[in-house]
Amino acid sequence: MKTQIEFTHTPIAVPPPQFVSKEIGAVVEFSGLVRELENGQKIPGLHYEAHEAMARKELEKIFHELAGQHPCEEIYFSHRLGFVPIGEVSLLIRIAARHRQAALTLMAELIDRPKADVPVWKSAAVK
Amino acid sequence: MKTQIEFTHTPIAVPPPQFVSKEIGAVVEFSGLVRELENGQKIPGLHYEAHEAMARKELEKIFHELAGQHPCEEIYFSHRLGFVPIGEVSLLIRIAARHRQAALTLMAELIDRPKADVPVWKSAAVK
Amino acid sequence: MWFVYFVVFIQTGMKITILTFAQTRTQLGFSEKNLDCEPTETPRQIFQRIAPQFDPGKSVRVAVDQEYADWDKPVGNATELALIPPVSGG
Amino acid sequence: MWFVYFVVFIQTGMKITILTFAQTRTQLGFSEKNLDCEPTETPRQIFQRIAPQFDPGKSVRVAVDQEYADWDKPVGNATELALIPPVSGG
Repeated sequence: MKTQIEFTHTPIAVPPPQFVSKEIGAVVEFSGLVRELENGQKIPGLHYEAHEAMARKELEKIFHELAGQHPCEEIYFSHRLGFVPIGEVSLLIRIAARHRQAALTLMAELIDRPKADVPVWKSAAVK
Repeated sequence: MKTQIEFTHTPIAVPPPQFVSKEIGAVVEFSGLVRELENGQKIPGLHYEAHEAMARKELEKIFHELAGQHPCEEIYFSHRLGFVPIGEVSLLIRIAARHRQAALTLMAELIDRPKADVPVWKSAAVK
Repeated sequence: MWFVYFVVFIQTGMKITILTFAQTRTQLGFSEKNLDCEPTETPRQIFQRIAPQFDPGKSVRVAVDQEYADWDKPVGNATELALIPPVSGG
Repeated sequence: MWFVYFVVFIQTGMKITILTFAQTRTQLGFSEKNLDCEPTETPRQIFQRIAPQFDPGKSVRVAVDQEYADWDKPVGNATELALIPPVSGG
């Protein structure tokens, strides 16, 4: 399994898929966007910060643990840091797998998991 | 909810998202790719055909039924027809929703559902 | 008396389009055909008439005007009849 | 006797980097600080020493060299100590 983790202070640009195998049958991409309302309040955007080195370690652990149950070929993970305006992508995850079910289940579990152990924080931003 | 359904004989080009709302918090995109091995046999690609008008009707029914349970703002569905070579996308679905869970669950159910009622057929292709 | 003839007149001479897909296209040898039929005919009767050798079995469904339908219910004023073998899209 | 002094010498004078994030950065007033410490000191003792007013409570975890660690286990040869308040990424 190939994994790639990025933290970036500029808008997330999705790299074109460069798949390692002719046996990839499914690609699932998730984008989390900043919404205008946070807890009912209008905000200009969100501010993200991370303990990057530690976040990478924790993400790698999670990727390998979950991929043990739902085999996949490639995980690309990109998280934006700093100020992210409304409508822009704060988190992008792309999973390539042989089988659809593995790709979708892995994505669903990945979306829930990082919240607990990966040191990334958001706060309502005043631009 | 905005829905868009396309059947195309040329490679699927993903249209850039044009979201109707500032409240979209999640976009999930699924691509189904043609794999080199079909039932253990090397193939040059797959051939797809559809009863397009009926497939559109059935898809609309499914979209509205599932979106009743998992509210979403936008579903884009594109299915390629004719010969699709290995490594190319035969099916692309994009769902935009306010909430991550709704987007992911809707996608998972959508990936399973079309197989039963939507008149689209594939066969191993001799190019 | 003239009234009865009139009713018969408007209910006959119907045209219906037959569509076939995947293995049913191979089995029937055509993908589309226009056909005269009666509103009282059922999909099963129509296919027995035009392709006596074809047996839909339990797996081939029929769609009347793009809705899944009963093999044994008269087609009425339908304009399209499609054979839907087990699907396998995506 | 010289041996004992030698051991004491190599185990003291350690430098450790303290990192804080989110609300703990606000509470402690710095995001990064280099500090002398003893290998026998625990994270709790170190923070009591440099920020007596700071109470991690039950929700703030500590990471020693980028791994979640025990507040009451000596830091040993660690070079980094990070305060990890409840995360909220994505």
